[in-house]
Formats: sequence, C-alpha cells, structure tokens
Amino acid sequence: MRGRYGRFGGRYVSEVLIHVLEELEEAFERIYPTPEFQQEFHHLLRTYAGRPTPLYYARRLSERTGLKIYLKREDLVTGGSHKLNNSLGQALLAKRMGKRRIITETAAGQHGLSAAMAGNVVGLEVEIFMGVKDMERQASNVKRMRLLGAKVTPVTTGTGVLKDAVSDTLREWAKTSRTTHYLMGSAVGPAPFPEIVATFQSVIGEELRRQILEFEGRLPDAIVACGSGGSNAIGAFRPFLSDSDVRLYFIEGGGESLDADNSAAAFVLGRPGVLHGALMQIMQDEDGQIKPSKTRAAGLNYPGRGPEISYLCETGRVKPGYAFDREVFEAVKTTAECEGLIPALETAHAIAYVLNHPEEFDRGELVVINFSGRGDKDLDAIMRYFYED
Amino acid sequence: MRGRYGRFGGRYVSEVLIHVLEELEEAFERIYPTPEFQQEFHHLLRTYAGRPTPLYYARRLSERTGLKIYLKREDLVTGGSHKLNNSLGQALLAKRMGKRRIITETAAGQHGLSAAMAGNVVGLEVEIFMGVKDMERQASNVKRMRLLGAKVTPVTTGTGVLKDAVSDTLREWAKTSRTTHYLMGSAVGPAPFPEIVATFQSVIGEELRRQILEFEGRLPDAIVACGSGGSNAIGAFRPFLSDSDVRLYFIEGGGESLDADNSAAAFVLGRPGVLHGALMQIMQDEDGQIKPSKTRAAGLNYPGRGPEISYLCETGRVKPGYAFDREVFEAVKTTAECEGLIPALETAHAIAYVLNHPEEFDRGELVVINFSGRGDKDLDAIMRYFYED
Amino acid sequence: MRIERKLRQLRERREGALMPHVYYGDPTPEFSFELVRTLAASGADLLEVGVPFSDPIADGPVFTAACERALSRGIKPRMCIAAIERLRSEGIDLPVVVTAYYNIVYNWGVVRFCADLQAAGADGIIVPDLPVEESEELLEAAKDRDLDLIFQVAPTTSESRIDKVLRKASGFVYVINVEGVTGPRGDIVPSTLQLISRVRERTSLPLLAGFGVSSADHARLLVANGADGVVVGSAIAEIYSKNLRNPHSTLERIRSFVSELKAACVQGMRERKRI
Amino acid sequence: MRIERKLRQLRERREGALMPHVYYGDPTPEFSFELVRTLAASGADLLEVGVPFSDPIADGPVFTAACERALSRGIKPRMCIAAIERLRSEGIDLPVVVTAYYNIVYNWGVVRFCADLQAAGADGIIVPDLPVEESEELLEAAKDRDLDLIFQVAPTTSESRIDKVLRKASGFVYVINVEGVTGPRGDIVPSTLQLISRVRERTSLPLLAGFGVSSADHARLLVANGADGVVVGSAIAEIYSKNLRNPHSTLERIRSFVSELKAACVQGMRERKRI
Ligand SMILES: Cc1ncc(COP(=O)(O)O)c(C=O)c1O
Ligand SMILES: Cc1ncc(COP(=O)(O)O)c(C=O)c1O
Repeated sequence: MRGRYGRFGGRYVSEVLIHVLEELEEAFERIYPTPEFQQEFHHLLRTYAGRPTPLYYARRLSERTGLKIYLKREDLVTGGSHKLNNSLGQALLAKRMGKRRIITETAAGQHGLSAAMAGNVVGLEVEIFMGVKDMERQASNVKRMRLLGAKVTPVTTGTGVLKDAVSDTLREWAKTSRTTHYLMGSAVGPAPFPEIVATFQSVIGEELRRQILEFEGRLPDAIVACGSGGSNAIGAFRPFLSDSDVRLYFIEGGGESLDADNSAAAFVLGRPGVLHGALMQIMQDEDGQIKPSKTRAAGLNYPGRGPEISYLCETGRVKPGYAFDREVFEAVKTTAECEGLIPALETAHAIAYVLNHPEEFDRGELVVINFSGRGDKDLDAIMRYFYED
Repeated sequence: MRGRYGRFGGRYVSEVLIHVLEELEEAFERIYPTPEFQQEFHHLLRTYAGRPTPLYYARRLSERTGLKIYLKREDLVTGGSHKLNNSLGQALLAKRMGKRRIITETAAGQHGLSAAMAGNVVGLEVEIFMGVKDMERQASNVKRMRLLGAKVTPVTTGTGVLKDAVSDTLREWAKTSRTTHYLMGSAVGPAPFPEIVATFQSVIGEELRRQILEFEGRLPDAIVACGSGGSNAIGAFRPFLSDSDVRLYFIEGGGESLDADNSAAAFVLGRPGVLHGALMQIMQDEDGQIKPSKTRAAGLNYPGRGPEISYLCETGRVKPGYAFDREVFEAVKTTAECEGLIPALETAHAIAYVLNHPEEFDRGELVVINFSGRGDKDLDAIMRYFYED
Repeated sequence: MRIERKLRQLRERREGALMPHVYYGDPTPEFSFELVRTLAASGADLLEVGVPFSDPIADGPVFTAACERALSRGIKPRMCIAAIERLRSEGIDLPVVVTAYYNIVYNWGVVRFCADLQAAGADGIIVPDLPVEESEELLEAAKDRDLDLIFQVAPTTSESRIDKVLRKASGFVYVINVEGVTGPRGDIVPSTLQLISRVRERTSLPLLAGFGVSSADHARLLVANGADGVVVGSAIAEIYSKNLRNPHSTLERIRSFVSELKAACVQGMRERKRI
Repeated sequence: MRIERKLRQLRERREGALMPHVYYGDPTPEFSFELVRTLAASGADLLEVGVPFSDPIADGPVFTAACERALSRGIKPRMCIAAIERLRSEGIDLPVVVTAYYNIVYNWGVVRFCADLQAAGADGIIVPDLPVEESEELLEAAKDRDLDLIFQVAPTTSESRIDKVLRKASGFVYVINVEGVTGPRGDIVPSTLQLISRVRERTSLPLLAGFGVSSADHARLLVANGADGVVVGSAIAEIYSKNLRNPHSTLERIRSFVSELKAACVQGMRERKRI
C-alpha cells in the first residue's frame, strides 16, 4: 500500500489536512520526475548546496579503531548538515505547486536554517516553529534564521521541544494549507512526507555508492548513521537496502541513561504507535501518551522513529543502536583531535557507536559513517562539557 | 628576481631566519611539483576540504543589481573559508620537510582553525598566536581551535591584534625553526611565503575559470575579492592575470571612515614600506612606524598588502577599492535575505563594493565575487549591529 | 443507533441539536462531573467526552491546555471511560460520543476499546486523526459493538471525497467549520455554509457543525443554514479556564451560555424555512 | 673606520670589547642620556643606539616593551639621530652604531639616512631585518658616508653564507649567539662558541657576540672563546625596566653591572691562551 512501510506509515491526520496531503502526493509524483525539476534540483544541489559532498578516508580514526573508516561529509553542505538536500527539494516543489509560504519546525535549528535558506533561494516566505527550550539551547541558529529574514515562532505548548513544535506546525498548516507548504524536516509525518524526504535525501547514498566503488572497488561492510526521524540515515541507506552484505546501523540518542526519563532510545524503550500522522516506533507510556525524549543532541530529541526506519529495524535489515551523552562528547573530541573535524552532537552518536562497539566490527572492515553535520551549533555545549564540569 | 613582484616582496628578516627560508624555498620547489605531493594535496583538497567549491549563480542578487553575479563558494571549504587550501598545502610540505610542529598567527580565527585542522590531519603539533583583542572578538573560533587540540597563545604586545601576532610568531619561529614550520596564513611575509601561499590558493581561480567557461562559455567581465594580505584574491586572480579583458577588483577594509585611525584601507592611506619581511603597501606614519589598522572584519585588520597585490595595484592590473563597515553589515543582510547565505564580514566587503558601485559595472555584466568565507564567526557582531544599536 | 435516533427526533421536533464537548479531567474529575450535569440540565442533547492526549494536533490552544492540565493531574484513558459508566449510573442518558486520538485507541487495542466503550454505555467514537482511509479496523470493531464511528468533513474535502466519507458514516456527519483546529473564532465564514449544503445535498444523515462555534449567533446561523446542530467545545472550556482556581464558580455562566446556545439552535431551525 | 680601529686597538691591548645596546627614549630621553653617560663611564667601548620601531621582530619581550614605551612617549627617529649629535657635543666620543629596522631607513631614504647619520657623528648601522641579499642600496650609501654597515651571522648561517656575508662586512661581524631574538638567557650554548670559531677561521674582522648576553660570565666565556667582545642590551634594559617610575635610581646597579661586564671581557681575553 502506498505510504506504508510494512505496517508503519500511513496518514493519520485531521480531515482538514487530507486535501493538501493528496495534493502534495499528486504534485510530487507529477513534478519530481520531470527533467525540468530534476535539472533545477540537481543544479541547486551542485552549485548552492555544494554537492557532491566528499567521501573522506579518516586515516587517524581508522588507525585508532583498526577499521577502515570513511566519513560521508554532509557537514560540508551549505548550512552545515544534510538538511538542505531535503529543504531545497521541497521548496522547489512548493514553488511549483504555487505555494507562497513555507512553515516548518526545528530542534537543533539545522533544519530550520536549511528551510530558511531554501525559502530565500526559491523566493518563499518562511516561518519556523521552535520549542522555547530549543531556542535557548540553539540560540546561534535562531540568530542565523532571523538574519535570513525567517520568522521564528516560539512554541510553549508541551515541554517546549521538537515534538511540540511539530504539533504546532501541523496546527498552523491546518489553517493555512492552501497557500502554505509544510516543509517536513525529517522522514516522519503523514504520507507522502516520509517518501518525499527519503527521496530527496537519497542523493547521499547514491553518491556514497559511486564514491566507495571508485575508492575501494567494492561496497562497504557497514554504514552507520545517527537519527531520530531518520532522514540522513534513510538517505544513506536507501541505495544499499538490497545489498544484504552491507550492514546498516541506525544510532539513536541514549541520553544520560536508559532508565527513567533520561533517554531518546525509542528502539529500546518504545513500541509502535501513532504520532504526527504516522504509525511508527514511539516512546510512549502504558496509556499511549507520548513520552518526552531526552538527549543533549537537540536533533535527536524526538520520541518517534520514521516509518521506514521503524520498518527496517523491525525486519532486521537495519540494526538499531544508541550512544550515551558522555560517549558522544568523547567522540566529538576524538574526531576533532584525529581529523580536525568537529561533528554535530547528533553525528557524534554514529561515531561514538563505532568507537565503542568493537564487537560489531571485524578488524579492517570498511565502515562508512554518515557525517550528517558539523558541530558549530553545539560548540558552547561541548566546551561547557569539557572545560566547566 | 625571485621573490619579487616588481619592487615589492623580498626577504627582510633577521639572519637567524634566512636558513629556514632558504630551506623552505628549496623544499617547495623540489617537492611541490612531484606527482606524489600533487596527488596527496589534491586528494585532501577533494575529500577533506571539499573541493572543487561550487560557482553559484546568485539569481536574486543579480536581479537586484542588474548584473549577472556568480559567487565562488569558498565558504563551503571545510572550516568555512579559503584558508584551508593553503594550510593543507603547507602542512603537507612541512611534514615532508621533517618538521614536527606548526606555528601560525590568526586574526579572524579562520586561518588558525584551518592550520589546526591541517595539522591534525597531517599529524603535526599546532600552536597559534592570536592577539588578545582578536581572541575576545572571535571567541568561538578560539574554542574551535582549542577543541581541535591546538595551543592558542595570547599575544599582548602592541595593540593585541593581527600585526602583533605575526611579529610574535616570527619571533617564535626564530627560536624554533629547525623543528617548526611557520604556516603563513596570507600572501605576505618574506619570500618564499607569498609565492607559496599564492600557489596553493590558485586552485580557486583555476576552478573558477573552468566553471565559468562551462556555465557561460566565456570569461567574466570582472572578478571581485576582498583581502588584506590578499591570499583569496591572488588565488582567484592568478589564472586571469594575462586576460586583460577580465577586470580585477581588490576590496579592503574601509573601516568606519577614511580619516584619523579608523580604517584599514592601505591602498588609500598607505605607501610602500617593509613589514614582516617584505616590501609592500603599508599603512604607516610619516616616520615609518606601522599604523594599526581598524575595521570590524578581523581578517582584514592588517596594515600591509601582500607584495603581489601591491604590485598588481601599482601597475593598474588590479583596481583597489574599499567598503565601509556599515556598508559591509548591510551587504551581509542583503546576501542573507536574497541568497540564504551569511557571508563573513571580510567577504561582505566584496559584495558591498559590487552593490554600492554601479558606476563600475555595466548592466548585464558577468561579475564573479569570491565568496571567501561564511559569517558564522561574525554572527554575534552582526546581530549586535542590527538588533542592539 | 441512539445517536441518529436522537438527532432524528430533534429534527422532527424542529430543534437544532447541541453537543457540548468536554475534555474529561480538566481541571479535575469532580469538576468534569459537575460540568456534565450542568450541560445536561441546561440544554445539551448529546455529549462529547474527550480523552486527554499528550499531542492533540487537531486542537487549538484552549483544548491543548485542557489536555495538558488533565494529564498533569494523572488522568488516564480508562478513567474517562469509567466516568461514562458513572454518568450513566447517575441517570444521565444523553447519547455520549467519546473522542480519542488514535494512539490512545491503538494502544488500547481497537477491539477491546470498542468493547469497553460499549460496556460503559457510550454511543459513538470520534478519532480526530483517523481519516476514512485508515479507519477500516476501528470501523469494524465499532460496528460489532453498535457504536457509531463519526467521520468528519472539512472545507477542504472534495465532493468525491465527501461521497467516500458518507459511504462509511453513521450517527451523524461532523462538519468541520473551518480550515484549522478547534478553538473559538469570530465569524462563521461563507465556505462553512456552502460546505453544509454540499454535504446536505448528498445525505440525509444528521450533520453537526463544529470547530469555532463560540456564540449563540454562530449556532443559530449554522442550524438555519442546514446543520442539524452544533458542537461547542473550546468556547465552554474558555469560560472555566479563566478561573481555574475555582472553576465551579463559572458553572452559572456556563449554564446560561449553554441555554442560549440551545435556544439559538431552536431558533435557527425556525429560521430555516425563511432562507 | 673608527669602529674597526677601536676594536683593533682593544685587541692589541688584549681587552675584550663591550658594546651596550640601548633603545633611545626608553622610558624618557633624559634617562637615555644619563644611561649613556653611565655606560660610557663604566666601561663601554662602543655604543649601540636603537631607534624604536613599532614592530621590532628581531627583538624579544624586553626590547619590544622598550620600543613600545619610547614610541608612546612620542620618540621619533630624527630625535634619536639628534641625540647622537648631542652626545658628541657633550664629548662622548665612543664609536656609535645606530640600529634601525629597515622600514625606518627605507622611509627616511637610504641616502639621506646615511648622510644624516654621518652628520650626527655616528659610525655604523645595524639593520636587524636586512640580510646581505637585500642590502646593496644601503651598503653603497653607507660606504659613501664612511659608515660601516654591520652584518650579522647566526647559528643557522651556513659556511658558504658566512663567506658571502664576510665579503660585504666591515666594522665588525655581529655574531648572533642564539637561534631566536634579543633577550636575557641562561647559558651560552656550545653552538655559539662553535659559530665564533667558524667565523673566526674565515676572517680577521673583529667579532662581537650578542643576543642573550646577560652576565659577566657569559661575556668572559664568549671572549675567551674567540669573540672580540660582546653586545649587551636586554640585560641592561631589564634592570631599569624593573623601576620605571624612577629609572634613575637603577643607574648605580647598571654601573656596577657594566663594570663587571667589562672586567669579564678583559678577563676573557686573558683566558684565551689557555684554551
Ligand atoms: C546534524 C544532524 N544530524 C542528524 C539529525 C537528525 O535528523 P534525521 O534523523 O532526520 O537524520 C539532525 C537533526 O536536526 C541534525 O541536525
Ligand atoms: C573569510 C575571510 N576572507 C578573507 C580574509 C582575508 O585574508 P586574505 O587577504 O589572505 O584573503 C580572511 C582572513 O582571515 C577571512 O577569514
């Protein structure tokens, strides 16, 4: 069934939104394959976003782990993360659908920033909903978005984090869907969003495949990506799903610890349920009330896992894992010292997993880590962790 | 004469340093052309730095100016500016020369950061000298450098800015040159530095030439770059020097105003002299004491202009210009709103010049702006300018 | 069955129907009981009892806050169902529709959920985030328990889609007045009235119009233009929300507001022939 | 001419030479005069008068601070030259070497600079950032005015390069003791002594060893190992720098330090045969 990944996915929204979701699905299917769209999208990916991003052989991390580690450098995309791949695609689509405004939500600010950039390039008004707590934690990205001319609207419902921002954006969309596109930031939400986002992000995996074949003449033994909604992971994994020799790891936020309410490890602590329009793996209490997730990485601080990732983990094609906050900070430092690169806290989950799970990897194996973003936004948190504790 | 650009350049240093400068010149001439070096350098440029950087057609800036504006996207180089091109090259060279340590100075922090990155990748110790005033103004880059494991040494001599940091680094080098390479950050200093830096940065212009021919089938009418030492400008200009139809503009920091001590416009306010080992255009008083420069852009806050830029401006091949601080901040905002890109304050000088000098450009002309870096490091200064004044 | 019967009776009596919507447990269970008694006594014809949810995406600020308050008091879904049982035992026999977001239902288990609802004495179910395409399983379970699964149509719903919804609808059709979420609003817009006629032309099922109904005038206008009645929710919650320290003190105002609403529903039906 | 003559006289008298180096105007012109008088009276054989520069890259922290202080007092290059004239008029007739960074000289105009220096009564020039390759113009102008342009050699200078320097040298050869900048240091390292012999083997020109000479023992050792004398700068500035409020009060300590240095230079020469 369209919009389903196994039992996951679907379109669980108010009747008010059905119309625009159908319109979007139709438009995507009609417009996306056209040569004009492909040409414009790929031209912007190349000249504006900076694609293809390099695949970098991390010599010193490799020496340290006894593996052969490559980093897929999404941190080099304009704005500093993979988010722009999707935002450019959706903004172009929205423009062709005749929308004049984009709304979206953001947590780390990376997606909001990418939406603001894409909106400006394409020529659309932009409003971004952001939990008040996240606005504090990611103050510099708030500044960036405002400087780009985007309206940043604080979300005070719930606990003022990503989950609440998504809810408020859906509410706003219900009011304005005729003129406004909801630029969904990860592979979540009602159909057709997970498919649209995955499609736009697949450019990561397609490049990765070409590049690793060029450098190594073979496919990797494993690909490791962090995620919550899972857009960077799905983007990296998609072109390898049928290569059963390529192991795929999806690393979520372990938070402080797995007990009580100190984690965002939905594959450990959650179960299937419906949130924000889709059936997916969710952290929830015994009654089905959504539990707030907790991790220092704002971009992983979401209690749901996108439907496709939920499905792939259920079938065993993808192996879920997690990293605790302290492992993540250490991984940032290791990466900075070995490779001169400061990863985003989100990204550092994937690195931490590889550093701390030698049992998962044989000596000399070829491992690609999707380096989803740079850590500039997290600099203060990182410095506080190392120099003030 | 080797090391000279017209009357500019030379090697005005203490006898103590002559030996290492000769060693460096010899090593550069011997090692640089070898296939092994070229291969390693270009491989790192591609997979680590993220080259080639795109040439981006800035549609909305073009509409606004009536020109056809392309941006050469050096902001997409790892670390956020063109500085890494040179740092990778010199770090590789230093390694092959058997040095085990890199020292350098930095102002905006962009060069220091790139040196720290390059040092880590290549496996060299890194120490960075930075004026105390610049350390305050560019606090986030100080954090980045420290996180990368580099030693950041505050410079308190003089007025605690770039000029003083260069002096202190030269002093340190005099003490340690046998084991240590001074990774000069711009196209300044005693021979062979200007030539080495220009050579490593020429990758900008070489790519630019290929790209503009691909997109437009012809060379640009003008290339505009900001600068103080001039490394990004020389890098962009070099491959076009003999194309007399391509006008070249070099934009320096106008500061607050041209009078008193509020500027860094050395081509307006300076004259030839010797500083930091080379004869070049310098801001100095009637006695030949070096004048402190002043501009809000730390990376342009240097009273000297590299010998080659000094020469090219003297012969008229390059036209010097300047932009005032207030024009620069406005240019940041215009670029952010039109193109979703936040330029570094340095870079914004070049943009401001194009925006504010319609008399220099005919309608529809093809103008390439070298987008030397991103403005993340300047975010606080920018926000303060717009929202707190 | 009880729902449609009741609404047809009202139609025959030429009365517009009034269905107040309350989130159970906001701000306390005791208040909810008093509120329901008040509503029943002052003109409510049916009752919509909401199960508080952590992420009520179809609700506006008033009801979102109501959910947060109830949840922070520890209200659980089974308490809401138990409350219906208690209302029945107290003799309140209005048709009751339970509103729950789908994750609550899914988590409960759709079959068991319907069984428990029936046992408690409920008559229908509204799931605000369950469009007709996703409803098959619940619809079947509801039918098995004689419960009406209430579907919604919105100003954005196309004609062909209205037909699709109507093929599954029972009890009544919930006409969403606005493009948006629940919450008080200023005027009834023309598109709402057009939507009512568009649905009216296609079905003889009762139509209740909800979302944004915040005054007697709204109610009158909607019924006069073809709705069989109105759903009023946030406008009631708004009244007691203003005095959360002592919500009981607002019951008098709620009583008179609801009486006015009911009177307007009756009046609207009278005006209908004139239009 | 006067420089070499003086140094050869000292050599014949079997005395090591002492050349103190002061930055003129630090912390005030008056102090500089008193300082020079003190130096002349306590054993200095030659004088090195520095022209403060904004960016003295061959100098360490002590002299960098000295330059900053002098410049902040408004000291200008022509004041330094005028000061030499005044010293001469006061009867101080030690050979005087003027040290100026090249931008000062370049800005002044090399020809005019040499003319003015000669007129003031100076005998030589040191330009710390002017290696032999860049010196042609100044060398010619200096020769025209009977001024010695003093060149330096350093531990990093190769044999062939020493020869190159020696071909242009006059007055004396300045042997830079250390890899680094000016400023007091702990020990004289073996490479310094080796450098002295390396140069010694190649020239009969006098050699003065400078950079880091901070004690009588240093001076003795350098002279004993073949230097014709020593240059002492930062070690003197360090003394008065510690009491900038009243630098005059340090003159007594400077006097005895300089006397010791001179005695050590003499002693060093005596020890020479033993080595
Ligand atoms: C750098 C980075 N990586 C990963 C993520 C997680 O998003 P996703 O799960 O959609 O890949 C984010 C989200 O903000 C991010 O900023
Ligand atoms: C972004 C950026 N552009 C330009 C410059 C100026 O350097 P250069 O004159 O060497 O190009 C700097 C120096 O820090 C910089 O950071």
